[in-house]
Amino acid sequence: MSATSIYEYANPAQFERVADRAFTLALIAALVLGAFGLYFALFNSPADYQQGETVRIMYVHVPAAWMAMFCYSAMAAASAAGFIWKHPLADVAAKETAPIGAGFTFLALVTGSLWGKPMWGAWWAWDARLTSVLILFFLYIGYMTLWRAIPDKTRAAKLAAILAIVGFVNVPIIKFSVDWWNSLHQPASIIRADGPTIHGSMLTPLFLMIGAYMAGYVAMLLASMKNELAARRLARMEQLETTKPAGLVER
Amino acid sequence: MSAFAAVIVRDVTLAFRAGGGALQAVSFFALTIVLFALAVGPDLSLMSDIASPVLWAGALLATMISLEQIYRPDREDGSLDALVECGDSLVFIALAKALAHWISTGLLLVAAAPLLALLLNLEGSALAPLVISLLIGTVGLSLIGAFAGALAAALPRAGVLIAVIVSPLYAPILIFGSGAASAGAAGDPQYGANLMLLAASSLFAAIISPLASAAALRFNLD
Amino acid sequence: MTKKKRQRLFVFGGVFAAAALAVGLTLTALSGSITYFYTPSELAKLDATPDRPIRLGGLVAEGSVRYEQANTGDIAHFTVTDGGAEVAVSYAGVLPDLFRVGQGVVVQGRMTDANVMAADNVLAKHDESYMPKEVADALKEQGLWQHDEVGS
Amino acid sequence: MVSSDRWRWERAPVWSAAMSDASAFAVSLSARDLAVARGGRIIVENVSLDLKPGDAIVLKGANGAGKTTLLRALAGLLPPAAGEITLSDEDARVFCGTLNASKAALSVDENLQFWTALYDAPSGAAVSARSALGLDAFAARPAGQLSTGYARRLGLARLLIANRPLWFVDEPIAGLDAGSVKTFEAILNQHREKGGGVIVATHEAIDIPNARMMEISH
Repeated sequence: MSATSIYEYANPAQFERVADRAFTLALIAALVLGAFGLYFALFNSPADYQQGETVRIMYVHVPAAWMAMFCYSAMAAASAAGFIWKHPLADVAAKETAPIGAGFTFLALVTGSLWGKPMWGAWWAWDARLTSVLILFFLYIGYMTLWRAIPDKTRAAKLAAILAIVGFVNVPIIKFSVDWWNSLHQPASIIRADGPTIHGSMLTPLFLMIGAYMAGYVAMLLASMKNELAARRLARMEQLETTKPAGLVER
Repeated sequence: MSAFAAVIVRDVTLAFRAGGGALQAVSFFALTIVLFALAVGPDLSLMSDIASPVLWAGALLATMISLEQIYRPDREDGSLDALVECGDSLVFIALAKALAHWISTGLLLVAAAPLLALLLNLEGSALAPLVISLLIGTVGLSLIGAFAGALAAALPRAGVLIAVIVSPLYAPILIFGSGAASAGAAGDPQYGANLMLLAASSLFAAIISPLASAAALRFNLD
Repeated sequence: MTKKKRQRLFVFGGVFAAAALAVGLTLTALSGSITYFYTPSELAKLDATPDRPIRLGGLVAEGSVRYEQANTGDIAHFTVTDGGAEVAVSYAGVLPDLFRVGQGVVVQGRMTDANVMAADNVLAKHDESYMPKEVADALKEQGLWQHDEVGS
Repeated sequence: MVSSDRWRWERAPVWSAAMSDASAFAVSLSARDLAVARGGRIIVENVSLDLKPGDAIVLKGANGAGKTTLLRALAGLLPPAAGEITLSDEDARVFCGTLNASKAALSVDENLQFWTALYDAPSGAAVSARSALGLDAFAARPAGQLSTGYARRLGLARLLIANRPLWFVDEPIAGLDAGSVKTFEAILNQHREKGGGVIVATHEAIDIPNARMMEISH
């Protein structure tokens, strides 16, 4: 079979059929979960004993920060899968996850500073968690810039995959160093360092929102993967008429 | 002489020959400090408070601008092919390239730091911690930087791209390094802990970067 | 075995050794006392009060908060205690809005006397527990509540 | 004209031993339905060929047909998109592309000495390669100041220093004058007599006795 491009080896046609159904499902799930989540977050949950109403930003901020990290891990996993099983769709998934992850990271940063303003008295007070999210944002920027900078997309896929894996391995170290840096200048909570204790009644909206963000991610990912595959097929079509693969003939 | 040593000797020689990266990095380091001092103004007590962190950040930036020279020239003149096909495993060659960059650029920055520290009125007690932390930290900077250089080997103008890729990866080294320098200056018991974490970061970079660089170079050959 | 195989073995050995060393260094660094601030009783135990800027952590003592009008803006005076010793702190600046009696604070500044500190930075750290008001009140009735509620 | 001694490292000369022992060179390469891609597109496919000791293949093809990409894949510098290449010794191949893999700021001797150490060649290899390609007059001159022809000779000298059985050379005689072409043809023949194989990609007429001609075409 004369394959005209290494993408022909993965059969995107099968992916297309699955993607369409999964996309609509994920979209519906995102909207439903989002609606319930917001309802619970804004109306049906109590104010915080210390911060009062401003704590409601948490229902948007915490899921966004959580998704920012999840997307980067998904990118690293897809990149590793691209290397181990050499499946071109894995590279496309990693490439398309990046902008979504960067979006969640940016949302986490904005809502984080909105939430911090009343508490710290400043829009940005280099809180340990927010600083780690900011550095994670630059990891995304680096990844996407590398993709864009390399003309040959198959090489870009492999190099970006290596960067995603190296970046992922460094995330815990960065997180640790930022906490360490933060504890030097702003000591962490004095009374209890065993992590935030969130009361039961505030958990339900939180998990609803995380579910909504997750479903939204899956929907956006599938949509952008379909569009990327279509774009690549189009680009290949344009090249196809001009050059077919040659053979080697002994004279 | 093994290929490992040959690569180091060649790269260090090249770094000091015409157009080499070493002197460019040191001059960038110096001008960063001078510009910073001009911006801050002649307030000596303020300067000495921020001298260590500024010197550390300056050394990091100076390292960053010289990373492009590690692999791109080799790819452009074809010697990358020789490096890849020679008998030594590519991980070794990648380690040699990073060490060569450290020797030609990192050590030079460390040597220049005390002189530039005078410009910023650094206290005497702060000099030793600064130099020691820079000595350990620049190893990590060169290793991680060499990886970024390997990623961008095939790109003609990759200076900014490398900086964007490498800056988040530099965060731990900058934090522990500058932390050590400042803690050392203030006689803070944290000095030892910071130094050890800095050394651990450089060691971690020594494990990850050559392996990742070797993988990246294989994709930058065609 | 060929040079490359020998080197591959050497690489694995090197990676293992470097990893062990890195972990060792990290653990020793962490095991060292990471008290980044003194408590009043630790400060009292020190023979000479440190003259360099230090960090002092503790709770704002009951009824010790008073404000003194000065031409450069009001100066806050309060006592930081950890149940053992106490340190009187003066701070000419805006207190963070989470600052209140019984709240954990970390004060950065220099000791002007045995247990008197001139602070140039006060940090009221949010203690990261999110609990509805009603539950907080309920806890108070059963006397389990450690923060005593003042205003806000 | 003294070559810079700073670079000279003494090691027991195994050069002569390897010369006579043809079996060390008896390495053959076989490719089975190989396909190579450039920029994600397959440009050459269904390539099957064998290179046995003493063989020579001349690869021809129009510009952009994929000669260099195929040559690099056969040389092991580029992972093939499909098919596989089998050969008995992993370090048996050396590739000399249109770039001369030499550093402009280093002198001819420094470049040759570097390759000697890089390919773990005996210390005499640099001098004999230099004289074999008539570069003795330029030992101390920076490679960047050589003319195109001499720079090409320096690039070809690496093939000799590497002392490996399978040569893959892209446009070997580009920019060489008639005398230099003859020199290179003689070097090729000597290499094949020792049992070495070579694949040359070129447009120009090059006299390689009983070489197999292959062309990349549709």
